[in-house]
Amino acid sequence: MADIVLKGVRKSFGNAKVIHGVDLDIRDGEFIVFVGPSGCGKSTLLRLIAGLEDITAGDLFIDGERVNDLPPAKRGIAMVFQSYALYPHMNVYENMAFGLELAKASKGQIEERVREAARLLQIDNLLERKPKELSGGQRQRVAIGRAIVRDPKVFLFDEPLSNLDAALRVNTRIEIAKLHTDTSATMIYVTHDQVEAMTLADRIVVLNAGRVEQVGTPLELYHRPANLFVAGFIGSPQMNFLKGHVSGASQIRLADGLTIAAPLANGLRSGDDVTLGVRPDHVRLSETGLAGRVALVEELGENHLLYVDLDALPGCRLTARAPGDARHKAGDRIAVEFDREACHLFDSTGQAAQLRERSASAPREGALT
Amino acid sequence: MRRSSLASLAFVTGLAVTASAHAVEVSISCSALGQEYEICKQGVDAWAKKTGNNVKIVSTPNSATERLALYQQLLAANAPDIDVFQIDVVWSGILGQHFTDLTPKAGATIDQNFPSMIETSKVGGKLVAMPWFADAGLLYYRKDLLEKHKKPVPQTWAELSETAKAVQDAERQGGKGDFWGFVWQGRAYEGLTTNALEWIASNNGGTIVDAKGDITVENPKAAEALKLAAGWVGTITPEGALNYTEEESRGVFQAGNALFMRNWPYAWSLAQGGDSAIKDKVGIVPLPKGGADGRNAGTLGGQLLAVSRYSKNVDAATDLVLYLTGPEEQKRRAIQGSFNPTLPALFKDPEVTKANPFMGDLLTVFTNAVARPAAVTGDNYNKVSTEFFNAVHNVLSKKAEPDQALSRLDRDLKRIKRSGW
Amino acid sequence: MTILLRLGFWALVLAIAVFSLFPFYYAIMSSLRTGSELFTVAYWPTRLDFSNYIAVFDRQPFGRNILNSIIVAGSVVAVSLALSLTAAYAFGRVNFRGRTILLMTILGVSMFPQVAVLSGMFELIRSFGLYNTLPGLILANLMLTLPFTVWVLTTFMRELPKEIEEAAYVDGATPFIVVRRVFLPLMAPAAVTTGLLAFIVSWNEFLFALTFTLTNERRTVPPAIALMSGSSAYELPWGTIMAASVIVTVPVVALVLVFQRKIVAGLTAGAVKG
Amino acid sequence: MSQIVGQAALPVSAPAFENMRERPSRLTRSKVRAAWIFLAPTLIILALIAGWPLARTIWFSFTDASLNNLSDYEFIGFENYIANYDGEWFGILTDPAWWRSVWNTVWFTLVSVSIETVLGIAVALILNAAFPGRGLMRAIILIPWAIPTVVSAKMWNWMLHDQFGVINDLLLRLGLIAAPITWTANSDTALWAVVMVDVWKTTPFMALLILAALQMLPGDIYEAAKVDGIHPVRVFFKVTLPLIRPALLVAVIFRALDALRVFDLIYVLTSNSKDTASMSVFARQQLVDFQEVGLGSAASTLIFLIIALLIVVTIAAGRVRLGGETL
Repeated sequence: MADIVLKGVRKSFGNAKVIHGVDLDIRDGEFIVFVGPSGCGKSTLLRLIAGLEDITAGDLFIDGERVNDLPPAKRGIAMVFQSYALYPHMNVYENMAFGLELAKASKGQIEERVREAARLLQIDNLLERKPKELSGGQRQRVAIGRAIVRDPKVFLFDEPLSNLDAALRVNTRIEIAKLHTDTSATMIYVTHDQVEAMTLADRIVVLNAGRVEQVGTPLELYHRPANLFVAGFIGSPQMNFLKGHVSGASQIRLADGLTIAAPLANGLRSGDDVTLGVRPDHVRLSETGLAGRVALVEELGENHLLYVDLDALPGCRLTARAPGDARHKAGDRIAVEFDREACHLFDSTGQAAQLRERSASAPREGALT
Repeated sequence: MRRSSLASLAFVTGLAVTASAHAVEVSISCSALGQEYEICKQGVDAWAKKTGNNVKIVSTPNSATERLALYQQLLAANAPDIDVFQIDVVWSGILGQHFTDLTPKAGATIDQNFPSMIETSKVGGKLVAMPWFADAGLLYYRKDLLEKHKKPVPQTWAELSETAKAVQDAERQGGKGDFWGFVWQGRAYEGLTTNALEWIASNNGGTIVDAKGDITVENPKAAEALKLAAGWVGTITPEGALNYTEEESRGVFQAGNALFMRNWPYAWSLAQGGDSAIKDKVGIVPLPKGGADGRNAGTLGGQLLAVSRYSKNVDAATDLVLYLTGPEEQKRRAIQGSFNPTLPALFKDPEVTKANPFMGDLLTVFTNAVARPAAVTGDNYNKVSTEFFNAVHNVLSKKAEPDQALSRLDRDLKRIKRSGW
Repeated sequence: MTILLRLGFWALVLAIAVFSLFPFYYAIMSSLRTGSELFTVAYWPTRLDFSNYIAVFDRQPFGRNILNSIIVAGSVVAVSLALSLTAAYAFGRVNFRGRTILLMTILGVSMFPQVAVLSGMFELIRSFGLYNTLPGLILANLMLTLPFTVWVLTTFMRELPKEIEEAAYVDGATPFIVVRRVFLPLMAPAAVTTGLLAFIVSWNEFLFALTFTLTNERRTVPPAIALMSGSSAYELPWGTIMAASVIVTVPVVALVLVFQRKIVAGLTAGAVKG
Repeated sequence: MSQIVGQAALPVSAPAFENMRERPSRLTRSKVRAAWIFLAPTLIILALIAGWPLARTIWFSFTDASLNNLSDYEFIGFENYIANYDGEWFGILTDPAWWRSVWNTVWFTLVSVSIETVLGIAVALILNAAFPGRGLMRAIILIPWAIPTVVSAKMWNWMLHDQFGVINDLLLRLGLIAAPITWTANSDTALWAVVMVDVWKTTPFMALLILAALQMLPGDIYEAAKVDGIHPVRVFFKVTLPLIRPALLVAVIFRALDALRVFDLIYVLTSNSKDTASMSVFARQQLVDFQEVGLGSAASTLIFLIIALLIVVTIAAGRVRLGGETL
C-alpha cells in the first residue's frame, strides 16, 4: 500500500513529446483510472510509473521514495498487460510463481501464495495448463493472479479487459473491484472505456494529448466537467454542444432570436464566444421548445435516443434520451427544451465558465425565452 | 605415438646423449592413401629402422592445386611441421626458395638421373629437390580393335586422326553409338597444358618458353598442331572432353568406348585390372610425332622430394630423401608399385622389366620426354601455364583461331614476363 | 476437388523428395559398386558389395574423423548459439548507440572470400599454438557461423512480443534471466533451425579443415574424404568416396530427425491476446 | 554514478523541455549495460578471428607481397588495382578476366538465389502443412545440404558427365534430348549446370529458414482469414509474405553473400576457363596459383566492396529494419 506522487513528469520519444508535465497525487489505497482517447498518453503514463519507460523529466515518488531510477521490480508494483503477456512455455503455476522465484522466496511460500491466489481467482484447477490451453478470460485471470502473488503495493492495469467479450468483461470488472476491496492496494487502471472508468474508479484522471484535463471522482467529472474535452469525453451518448456568444449581462445568444438567460460568472464579457453543453438526458421533448426534425431514432429498450436537427441552428444535431419506447419516427417534427440548471457553459478556450449552483429549488424553466 | 614416448623415456633415463642424437622425428608428405601410401610407408619404415629415427607420414590433398596451396601456406608461414615435401616436377620453381640445396649431399647420384629430371629440379643452379619417380604422357590404344579393322599403330598425329575416324565410324555402324576415336584431357587445367605441349612439341613447335627464357609459342608449327587438335573435338573426341581430366578420359576408355587415349602410365594397371572391360586388349606406345620430321614427345611428369629450409632436422630429412631416391628404393618401388624410376639404369634391370614388361619400352619415352618450362619461368610458371591452357581451351572450343589465340597468348606472356621471369 | 488437391499435394511432396534424394540415392548406388562398374549407368543395385564401406574404415581413421567432425561442429554450434542468443537480445531488444553499425560490421565479416582470410587465419591459429588441433578449427569455423547465427536470431528475437519481456522485468528479472528463462525457450524453433544450419556449415567446411590440420587423426570428415585417393595419383576411388559420403550424411539426418520435433508451430501461441 | 545522477536530479523544477537530454533510467541503463556485456564475447571473438585476417588482406592489397615470401614486400599504393606503365594499363580494374568473373558471379547469384527463394518458399509452405511423414520430409530435404560440398560437387560432376553420366542417360531414356549434352564443358551450359547444383544444394537452407519464420507466425491470423473466406493465395501474398519478410530477407542476404563468394562448385564443376570463373575463383587463382598475394588481396578487397555495395542496396530496397531504424 502506497501513495504515488508525480511531479512535473514529462516524457518524450526523440523529438516527439508524449507527456507534457503531469502532476498527480494518488492516495494510498485509491483506485485511480486513467482515461482518454487512444494516443492520449495514458498507457505511457502507466508505463512510466511501472518503470518500463524512462521519465524524461520530473519526479515520481512511490511511498515517499523517489523511484525514477529504480527498475520495475524494485518499485513494489505489479502490472497486468492488455495482451496478458503470459510466458507461453510455462504452465499457469510457473507463470504465477516466476516473480516469487526471482525474488528468492522459499518453495513453500511460493506454493502457498500461488495456491491462494489461484483459489481467489478460481483457477486452481488450471495450474498445470499452458497458456495456449486457456480461454481468454482464464488467461486474464492468470495474468491478474501473477500480479496478486507478488503482493505489490501498487497494481497497474493496462486495458486489461479490452480483449474480452462483453459478458466476461463485466464479470472480470466486478472481480477487479472486489480485488481492490479485498487487498485495499493502490490501483492504477488504464482504459478507454468510460463505463469501466466510472464503475471502478475512486478518482478518474482524464488525459488528452499528454496533458491531464481533469482529476476527480466519477460524479464530479460527470456533473462538473472542467472543460469541453472532459464534458465531451465523459458521458454516453456524448454531451450536446451549442455554439453561441454572450449577449448583454445575462444572456447567451445562440442564433438570431434565440437566446438563453444565464447568470454569467465573472470573467465572461458581452460578445465573448461560448459553448453551451447539455447532456442528452436533460433534453426533453416538449410542445413549445426549439423546433426541429427527427433525423434518426435509436431504440435501446429501456430508453431510446432521438437525433434532432434544429431549425434555428442549421448543422446542429441534438441528441436526446428519453425513457421507454420511442413515439416518434424519423421525419417527425418535434420541439425540445432543456433545464437551465442542467446546462454547462464553456468559454472560448474550452474551460468551464460557469459552474452553476445546483439547487433543487431552482425554478424549472424552458430554455426558450 | 608410442615410439616418441619411448624416446622421451630414453631421454629421461640418461641414455640421453646418444639416443637423442638419433631419435628425431621426421615428417614427410607422400601421397595420401592406397597403394602409393603403402609403398611410401614401406620405404620410409625401412629407413626409420635403419637409422633409428621416427617418420610420420602426412597425407596431403589428392588434387595437385590443393596440395600446392597447402604447401604454400605451410612454407609461407615458415612452418616446420613437414620436413620432407613430395612435390610435382613443375613446382620446383615456385617453391624452390623454401627448400635446401641438396647438391653437396647428393653428390654423384645426381648424374645417374635423367638429365631432364635433374634440370627440372634445379632453380638458380641449386638442386632444390631430388627426382623420385617419373611420369610421361603415353598413347593407349585398343590392340583388338586395331587388329579387327586392320590398322597399324599410328606414328603421327595425322595418322592417329585418320585411324580414329575410320574405326569410330565402323564401330558406330556396328551399333556402338557412343564410341569415340580419341580421348584426352581437355579441361582448362594443368593437364591441358601437358596435352597441348605434347602436340606442339612433337610438331617441333617448341615448349612455349625456351631454355633461355624467350617466349617461343607464337609460331606456325604450334598453330598447325593446335588446328589439328581443334579438329578432333566433336569428330573423334567428344565435346565433353573439354572438361575431362585423367579419370574421365580413363572412364570412357576403360568402358571400351574409345580407341585411343592419352594418359599417364598409371592407367595401365587399372586398364589391365580384373574388372576392366578391356583387359588384355590394351597397348601403349609413345605419343605420335607431329609429322615425318616431328618427334615423339610425352610431357615429363613425376614427383620430386625436397627438404624444407624450416625443418628442425635438416640432416635427417636430407638423409631420408637420399635414401628414398636412391637406386635401391627406386628399384623396389618400380617392382612393387610400377613407379617409373628416374634412373635410366633401372629400366634395363631384369627384375624391373620382369615385373613391368612394358617398362623397357618407356625408356625412350622418358629420354625424349619434354619438360614444361617450369624451371625457367620460376614463380611465374602457373601464370604461364594458365594463360597457355586458357588460350588452347579457346581454340579447342572454337572461340578463337589458332593464329589469333597464339598471338594474343604471346602478348599476354610478354606482359607477365615484363622485365624477366 | 479436394481429392485432386490432395493428389497434387502428394505429387509435389514426392517431386521434392525425389529431387532431393536422387543424387543421394545415386551415391548409395555408386558406393555399392566397384571398379569399372562405376563407369556405367545403373539405377538398381545388381549386387550388394560393401567392400567400399569396409575400405573407408580400413584405410584411415575414419571413425576418428567423424568424431572430430562431431566435436568441431557440435562445439561450433554450442558456442555460436550461446554467443548469438545473447548478442541477438542486445541487437534485437535494446536500443543503444551504434547498433546498426555493429550489425553491418558483423555482416561485413561474411563478405570476404574465404580464401582471402585463409593465410591471415593460418598465422593467427599458429600464433595461438592451435595448429593441427580441434580448438583451432572450432575458432576458425566460428567466423563462418557467427555472423549468420547472430543475424538470424536477431531477426527472430525482434518478432517476439514486447510485453512478455516487460512482464518479466516487472517480475524482477535481469536481462540475463530474461534471455535465459524467457527468450531462450521461446526462441527454440529458431535456435534449433539456426543451430542445425550452423552445424551443417561447420560439418561441411573444407578449406579451413584442410589447411589447419596436418595429421589424419585430427582431420574432420570433408578433408578426410577429399584426401582419399586411389592406388595412384590420378585414380579417384569413387566407390569409397561415395561410401564415405553416405556414412557422413547419416549423422546429419539423424540429427534432423531428433531435433525436428523442436521446430514445431506456435511456441509463442497463448502468450498474448486471446 | 547512479548516486550522483540521483542527487543532481532531485530538485527538478521543470527545466526547459527542449534542452533535456534523456536521462536513462536504471532499467534502460541496465539493459544497455547488459547489451554490451552480451555483445562483448561475440565482438571479441569476431575481432580476433576476423579482424586481423581481414585487415591483413586489405593491407596486402596495397603491396606487392608474394606468397613465397610474405615478410618482404613494398607498399605500392593502388598499383594492384590500376596502374599505368609506358602507356599500358595494368591492374585488376583493367583486366577483362576480372570483369568477366564479376559478371559471371552476379549472374549466378541473381539466377540461383531467385530460384532458391521461390523454391524455398514453396518447400517451406509444404512442410508447414500437417501431413503424415512431415518429420521425415524435413530430414529428406536437408540431405542435399548435409553432403559436404567437396563431395556433392564431385558427385554432380560425375552425374553430369557427358558419356557415362546418369543425367544424360535419364534424359535420353525419357526422350527429352536426342544426343548427350556436354553440360560442364560448354561455357553456355556450364553456368546453368552450376546453378542447378547450387539450387539442389542450398534450397534446403532457404526452406528451413523460411519454415522457422512460418512456424513463429501466430496461428489465429490464418483462422481469421479462413473465417473471412479469403483465398489462400491472397492470404499468402497479403498476410504470410509480409509477416515472414524480415526472416526471408535475412535468408536471402546470407544466401546472396554465399553465392557471391561461390567457389567450390564452379571450381569443381566447370572447366575453370575464364568464361566461367567466379570472383572467388579469380582471387584464389591470383593468390594461390600465381602467388600474387598483393593482386589476390586486391581482388578480395574488391569482392568485399562489390558485395557490400550489393547488400546495402538489397537492404535498402528491402527496407530491412536494422535496430529499429530503416536503413
